[in-house]
Amino acid sequence: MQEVKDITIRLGAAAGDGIQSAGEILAKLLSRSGTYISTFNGNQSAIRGGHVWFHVHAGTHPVYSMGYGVDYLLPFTQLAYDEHYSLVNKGGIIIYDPSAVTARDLGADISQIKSPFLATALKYDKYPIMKNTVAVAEVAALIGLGFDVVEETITSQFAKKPEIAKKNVEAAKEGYGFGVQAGVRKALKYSDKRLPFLHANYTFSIGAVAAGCRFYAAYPMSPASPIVHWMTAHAKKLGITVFLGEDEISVINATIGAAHAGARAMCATSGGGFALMQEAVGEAAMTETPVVVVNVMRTGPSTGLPTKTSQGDLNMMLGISQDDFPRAIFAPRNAPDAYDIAVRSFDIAERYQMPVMVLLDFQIADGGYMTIDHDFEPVDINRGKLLNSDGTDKELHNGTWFRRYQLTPDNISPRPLPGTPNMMYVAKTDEHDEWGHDLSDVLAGLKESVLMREKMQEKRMKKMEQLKAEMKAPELVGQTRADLTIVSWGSSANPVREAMEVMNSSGLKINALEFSDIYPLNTQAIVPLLKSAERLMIVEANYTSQFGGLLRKEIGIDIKDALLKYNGEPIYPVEVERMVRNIMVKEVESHVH
Amino acid sequence: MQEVKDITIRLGAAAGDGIQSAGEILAKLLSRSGTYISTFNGNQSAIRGGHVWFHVHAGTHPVYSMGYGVDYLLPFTQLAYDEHYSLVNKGGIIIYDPSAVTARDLGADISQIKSPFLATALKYDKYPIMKNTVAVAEVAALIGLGFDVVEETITSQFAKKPEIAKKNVEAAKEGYGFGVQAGVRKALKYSDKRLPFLHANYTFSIGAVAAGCRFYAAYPMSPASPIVHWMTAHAKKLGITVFLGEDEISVINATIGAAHAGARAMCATSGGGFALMQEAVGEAAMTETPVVVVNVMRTGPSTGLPTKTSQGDLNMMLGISQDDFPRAIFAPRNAPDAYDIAVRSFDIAERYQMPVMVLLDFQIADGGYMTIDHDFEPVDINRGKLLNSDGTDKELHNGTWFRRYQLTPDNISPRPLPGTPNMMYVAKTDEHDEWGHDLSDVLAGLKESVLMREKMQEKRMKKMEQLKAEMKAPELVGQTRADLTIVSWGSSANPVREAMEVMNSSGLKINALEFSDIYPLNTQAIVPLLKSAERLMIVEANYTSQFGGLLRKEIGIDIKDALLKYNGEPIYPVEVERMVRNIMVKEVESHVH
Amino acid sequence: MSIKAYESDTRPDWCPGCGDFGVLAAVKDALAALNIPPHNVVISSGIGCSSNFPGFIKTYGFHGLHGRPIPVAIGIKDANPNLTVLVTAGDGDEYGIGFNHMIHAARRNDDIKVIVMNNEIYGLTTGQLSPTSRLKQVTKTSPSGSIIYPLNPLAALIGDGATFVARGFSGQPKHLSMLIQEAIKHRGFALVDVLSPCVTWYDIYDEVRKLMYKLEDKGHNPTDFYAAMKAAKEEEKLPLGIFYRDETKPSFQEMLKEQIGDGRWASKSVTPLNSETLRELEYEFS
Amino acid sequence: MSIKAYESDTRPDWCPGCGDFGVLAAVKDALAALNIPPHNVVISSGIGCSSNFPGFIKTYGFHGLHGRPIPVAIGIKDANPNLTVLVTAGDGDEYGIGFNHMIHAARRNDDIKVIVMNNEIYGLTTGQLSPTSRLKQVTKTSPSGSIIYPLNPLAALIGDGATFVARGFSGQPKHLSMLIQEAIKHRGFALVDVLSPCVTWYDIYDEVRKLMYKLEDKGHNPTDFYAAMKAAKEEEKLPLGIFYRDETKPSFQEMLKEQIGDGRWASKSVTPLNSETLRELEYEFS
Ligand SMILES: Cc1ncc(C[n+]2csc(CCOP(=O)(O)OP(=O)(O)O)c2C)c(N)n1
Ligand SMILES: Cc1ncc(C[n+]2csc(CCOP(=O)(O)OP(=O)(O)O)c2C)c(N)n1
Ligand code: SF4
Ligand code: SF4
Ligand SMILES: [Mg+2]
Ligand SMILES: [Mg+2]
Repeated sequence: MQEVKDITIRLGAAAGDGIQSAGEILAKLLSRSGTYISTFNGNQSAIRGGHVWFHVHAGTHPVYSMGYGVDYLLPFTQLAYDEHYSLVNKGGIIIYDPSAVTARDLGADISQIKSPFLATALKYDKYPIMKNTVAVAEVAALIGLGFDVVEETITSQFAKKPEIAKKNVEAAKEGYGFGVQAGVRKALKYSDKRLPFLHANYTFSIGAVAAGCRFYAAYPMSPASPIVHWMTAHAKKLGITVFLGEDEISVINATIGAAHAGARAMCATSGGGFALMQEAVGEAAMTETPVVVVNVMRTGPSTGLPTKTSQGDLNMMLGISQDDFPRAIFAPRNAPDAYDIAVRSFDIAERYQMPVMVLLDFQIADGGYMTIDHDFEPVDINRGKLLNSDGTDKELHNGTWFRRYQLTPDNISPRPLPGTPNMMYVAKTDEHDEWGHDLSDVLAGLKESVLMREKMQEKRMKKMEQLKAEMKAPELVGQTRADLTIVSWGSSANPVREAMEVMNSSGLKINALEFSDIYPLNTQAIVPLLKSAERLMIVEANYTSQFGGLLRKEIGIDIKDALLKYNGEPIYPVEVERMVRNIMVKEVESHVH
Repeated sequence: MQEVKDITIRLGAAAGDGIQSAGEILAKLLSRSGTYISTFNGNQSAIRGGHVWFHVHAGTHPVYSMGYGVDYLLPFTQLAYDEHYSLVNKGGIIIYDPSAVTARDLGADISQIKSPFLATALKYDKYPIMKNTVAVAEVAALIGLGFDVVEETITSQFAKKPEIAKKNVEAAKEGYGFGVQAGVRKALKYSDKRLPFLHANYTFSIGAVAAGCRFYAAYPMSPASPIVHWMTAHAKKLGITVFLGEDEISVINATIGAAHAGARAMCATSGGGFALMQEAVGEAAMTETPVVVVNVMRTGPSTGLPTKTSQGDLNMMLGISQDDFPRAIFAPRNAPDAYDIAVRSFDIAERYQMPVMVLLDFQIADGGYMTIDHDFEPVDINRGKLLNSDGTDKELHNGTWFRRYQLTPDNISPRPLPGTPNMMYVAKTDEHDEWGHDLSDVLAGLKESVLMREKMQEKRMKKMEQLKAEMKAPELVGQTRADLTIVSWGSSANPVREAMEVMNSSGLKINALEFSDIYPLNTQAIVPLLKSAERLMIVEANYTSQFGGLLRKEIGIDIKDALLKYNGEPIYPVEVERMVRNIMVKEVESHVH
Repeated sequence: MSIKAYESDTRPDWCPGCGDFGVLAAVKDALAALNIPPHNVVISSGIGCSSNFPGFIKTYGFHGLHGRPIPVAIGIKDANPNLTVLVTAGDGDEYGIGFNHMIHAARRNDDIKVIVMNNEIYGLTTGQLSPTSRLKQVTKTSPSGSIIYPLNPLAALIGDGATFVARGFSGQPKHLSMLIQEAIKHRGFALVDVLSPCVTWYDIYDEVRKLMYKLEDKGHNPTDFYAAMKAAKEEEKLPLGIFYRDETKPSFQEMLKEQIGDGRWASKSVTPLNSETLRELEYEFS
Repeated sequence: MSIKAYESDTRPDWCPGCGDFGVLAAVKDALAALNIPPHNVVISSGIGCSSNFPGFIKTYGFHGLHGRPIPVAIGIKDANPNLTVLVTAGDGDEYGIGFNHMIHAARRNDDIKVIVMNNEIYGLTTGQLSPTSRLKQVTKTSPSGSIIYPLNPLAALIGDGATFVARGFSGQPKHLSMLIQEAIKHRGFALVDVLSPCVTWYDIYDEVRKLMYKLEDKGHNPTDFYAAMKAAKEEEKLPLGIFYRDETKPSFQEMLKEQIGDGRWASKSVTPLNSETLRELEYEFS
């Protein structure tokens, strides 16, 4: 037995074979044994058939991404074997059922264990589904977990069906036996600490409700659907109103309506649905209604690859809807980050009375769990200039209307809620004066209206300057001085972090700047960080380096070395490493010649 | 009488008073007298009441914009007087009816002529509408036009109602008499050449049909509506199929459908409608369907000022829809330009099989006519790789399907039309292989599919590199070497040109770079032009200098001196001049100290 | 409540004679009759002449996007069901670009009241075909006469399962006020289609006056689905009144209340979660 | 024409037992029976399990956006009316996000044939409420039972003025083929709603089998509007067949042909203008 710091396990089968829940059981086993995990779900836009896989990376320290290669491969189909065997690390193990899979000769560096998953499963049930249980239990033994945690996890998994639980435990026992027989291989140090694991769709949802959001609107779209599933599942308990719209346009407009009425309101979708929401984002900005809109990115353009990952929607968020208006854009790096950003999003939306956009992606949201190693803290709620009682301030009334769009030194106006006596106002998408009168109408083009329009556009846009100052600089991870600084944003931070740790432990000097506050960029804080870097590289999951483009545009820094992945697969740490070594070698070469 | 090179005339009244048609008659008078015109329509988003105005700039040489100040002001209401008198040039004239307007003391530099428009009109009709005729005829006399052209124009205007024509001619005669009495003031040199004048919505429409477009889809939206009015008015004669959709989403999808079936197809809208179309622009790019989509910009954000002008939608066009995909963006500078760009748009859309986006704006489209001083030429149509017969090429068939998305050296694939035997294919918004099979489905994530996805994204995106090379560099207007180069794009070119001519004739050395090919930028051609400039300034009608941002991002050039107008009013040459003089003075100052 | 309580400082910008004036008067009259304080009313509208309605009446308002006032209204009502939520918009807004929202709000029986100022034309954009424009109608987008059949929104809505469908005429503001009052009192979604002529682009005053009659005068039974459908399909004459009314179906908000509990409306419960609940939610996945 | 002529090389990715297989068989059968060559057919679809339809059958196809196959189909038909244009999509696609397009295509009487695979659920997105899901139905978005009334698309469409409305069952592909053939032969817009059960997320096979009957067996007269409406509103039993049919109204494309003239279809007339016409157009404004 070899005690290691992290291991990777991958299961592969056809859709409908239960591979995802097998993977989740594995993740639970490890999480209930004190280790940190990060998972990935290689699924397809089909309900049955095809090929899907599930990847678990577990470590004794926090792990963020896929790790390096595969230590344990469980291919349930020939296709799974053929697709993944080449990723198995030296010293790695493939466990397979010869009734389903014919192995190749992979040399001595890789062990291949034959186990009769199917036959064993069929001993306990007429359906083959329990072969997953057998296999997972075998892996549990191989990675040195005790059977007690296997039994406990399976029992709790089928808590509502004790008959089935029992059968599964028995099948597991046999599978575990196969593992024991083969002997424990790579193993981690385990404990009885039990760590929760979630993906960013869930942590963002929890963060939202933690921050007072009780209105959620959605139209299902992968990979954002888990949010609506979570919200509806918790609606009764937490008192969440869920609006299931007929399309994304109704979804965001209802969100705006709810926010107008005083709720903290949010909606989520993926790129195509977001494209439909754009007109209304401008509406929110113009009416100064605080809403939080989440876009969980997948591979595009257009329908693209609905179950694959990408960071290709940044340009869309930057260009949303017609003409200039204020907005904030965040991109949480991973599940723990998403909780904090959810909380901040609602405060910023309300304090600045503007739409806040959040970019998640398949990789960290629907596609991958990550261990959360701290308890979520209750939060304070800052609703900004929301007024709760009816005003008596003369300056704010003209007899009929409340001065909803008052020009103020900080460019933010007092906001009353419908239902409050004496504070009536009309929220306007037409350009308007301080009282909400149209400037588009019989006043349009008159000198005073032209001036007022100018002031209103300035009022709205200047909110950005203030906001800018409170947007966070990227987190600097790793040593302060390094030979290479890798810039990442949102989910691309994770593989970079893992690769960096590995590379630094092999003697390189690399650090990373991880952006999660995307727009407006806090230029003052960022410029020194970027300018002082010895050399820069950027990693993102799109074709044109959209974030690189934003940095060029806003900061004037052009990062030429870019790892751009756009095939829908997650970025692997090894790809980051390869690119870095490539750059470093060139560097050295150019110093030599 | 003073013979000048250009004059400006402005009429002001309430909506519904017929000021626009009075302005158009004036424009016709001048156009039928061999002069060049450029007009502007200061209207409102209300059907009656309020205040609207109409501005005519006429010259013996081509005029592009508003000119300088107002030479002749005709205020029909007190509000019109109060709003516009301060713009009247020294030596200018205000002609007004004292029954409606009380004049101020404006000193000796400005003549104010009292004329009984209303009383005269009421002599010939019980409605007051003919006061416009009286006034226009008076101006005609004041600018030295003969009565024959007035009579001819009015007669042709009411050709279908000879009774009314006659009354108007009589009223005009009286008005003309008032002018003769007052004496001709500033006048141009006239001829009997008759020049057509159109706005960019019309010239773009004519260009589209000239290039073979016979399918037009629309949902009305100011300031794009004149296109659908033109198309429906000419549908019978020219054989145009017009789809009047229930919303902008159906409009663009029908356009895509028509293009798929082989039509040259186009649709147009304004920013808010375009926001709704975005998802489908990605659809067009992914299915490689050639469509032309026009966005006639107005002041935003959101509903904003529907009848006012802006260049605020560039960022939206750059960021349309999810993930990276190819697109071309053009911004014609004015009406003559729009014809040429319409023609190029359809060719580029079909040759590259991608969506082409065109940005017009209120100022040059709905809002202002301009003289066209050349006959539109018939065009050649290049449909690129469109196949017209059924193929026999084995390489292009797999027995079932046509290889619609074939990977080719130039990244463009052969395109057959539905209805052709043996060439069946399915256009796909899901990622697909060369034969149009889904890669999102049971093939997703398999090694080969991942590779194929990569190639498909590259195929699409690399079309941009080729296209880049044929995008035009900005037109350099003025002398080659100058102390200051003014960058403009689309409609902002017009006031810059006028200001430049005036400034250069007063001894400054200024030239202009006018962009109409916006994206992708032909970097190779542009960089030397920008880099060799002594000093740069940019002029555009939005808050954040969106085009400046694009230049920073794509070319790395940051133009700090920017005239940004975002109040909805057109950019005046005098504003350009003011900014230039400001810069130049600072320049001189900094040289001195 | 006096009508004065709803008086705005903003003069409507409608053309003299526009039908929408009558609708404005009727809405004020209805609210006053029902004694609903102005601050408890929110009026959501789209874009169009008719959609300029909020601001001409002193209540809360949301003057949003073309075609989207219904979802905005639903969001408001879901978040705070104590408010009376009206939608006031045009035929283009509601039967064209926004009709799907109405169809689905009607089937959900969302407790909002939609008043459509139907002038059979796009007024604000200067007179193009609307979904209710007639075959052969000459407009700016049908210069040789329309070749598009008109939508019958009432029949479609009744078929769809709407629980309250009525039609009024802007020239009869008292009758219209009655219809609006019944709509507000109704349990759930209500559509009040109002023939509100556009004197500038398509004046149908005379025609309406000639053809109209009141359903209630003919003994119409609004709980009879087929009678309602027949009235909606009538082509020779123009029935006004309540076509269909079903008070047996709970509204969406009633059912929502049952689900999340009374008082837990989203607008009232902007409160943080405590650590215990947070821990529970976090550890659901472990 | 033999059914083989429509055979694709792509095996449907539907779950074994999915209703959509029956629809695929029926469409092929109908096209073969009517002798329409595969290259003259274009099938437009949206996004959903059902929308994967094109590609499983060898005809031209456009697999577009969720909810938008109808406008794409109209564009195709307008540009080239010689093509037979079908829409194949799901209940989410067509009755939810895309229903407004259907309503307006129906009223325009656009000559396209819409086949909706109605499984009362969102299949591809793993089982959420669809517009035709029932009250109390438990789905991923209604874990404690739906509180949203279902849409009755047939009644809504009949009310709206659709000229052909039918319902079939994927378990009866021959009968379904007959309905599709009639739809294709119909003069204008046709909706064929097909109960096409989702065996994975919401299996209604047994229920349909138990409740169904054929309208034609009961002497139903599809030209009778009220009989059609009654059938569409039936709740106890499940009628299949042609609910409503009106062959008296010309389709939009027939009227278009009258307007622009035959043969001047947009797909056939991609031709430049000559200088004379250009000059004329240019000088209209002068
Ligand atoms: C997305 C979008 N598309 C188009 C428009 C342009 N538009 C404004 S009002 C209107 C139609 C108004 O007609 P209707 O709703 O019947 O109102 P009316 O003016 O007749 O009262 C249109 C098409 C818009 N504002 N937004
Ligand atoms: C704009 C947009 N919103 C949401 C989705 C996600 N989506 C894909 S298929 C689907 C629903 C499918 O349901 P249905 O149309 O009934 O088809 P089925 O799978 O049941 O056959 C949804 C919501 C999408 N692709 N695009
Ligand atoms: S244009 Fe028509 S609808 Fe609009 S305000 Fe005037 S009369 Fe009313
Ligand atoms: S999930 Fe349902 S609808 Fe989709 S293929 Fe499977 S059975 Fe058919
Ligand atoms: Mg209208
Ligand atoms: Mg479905």
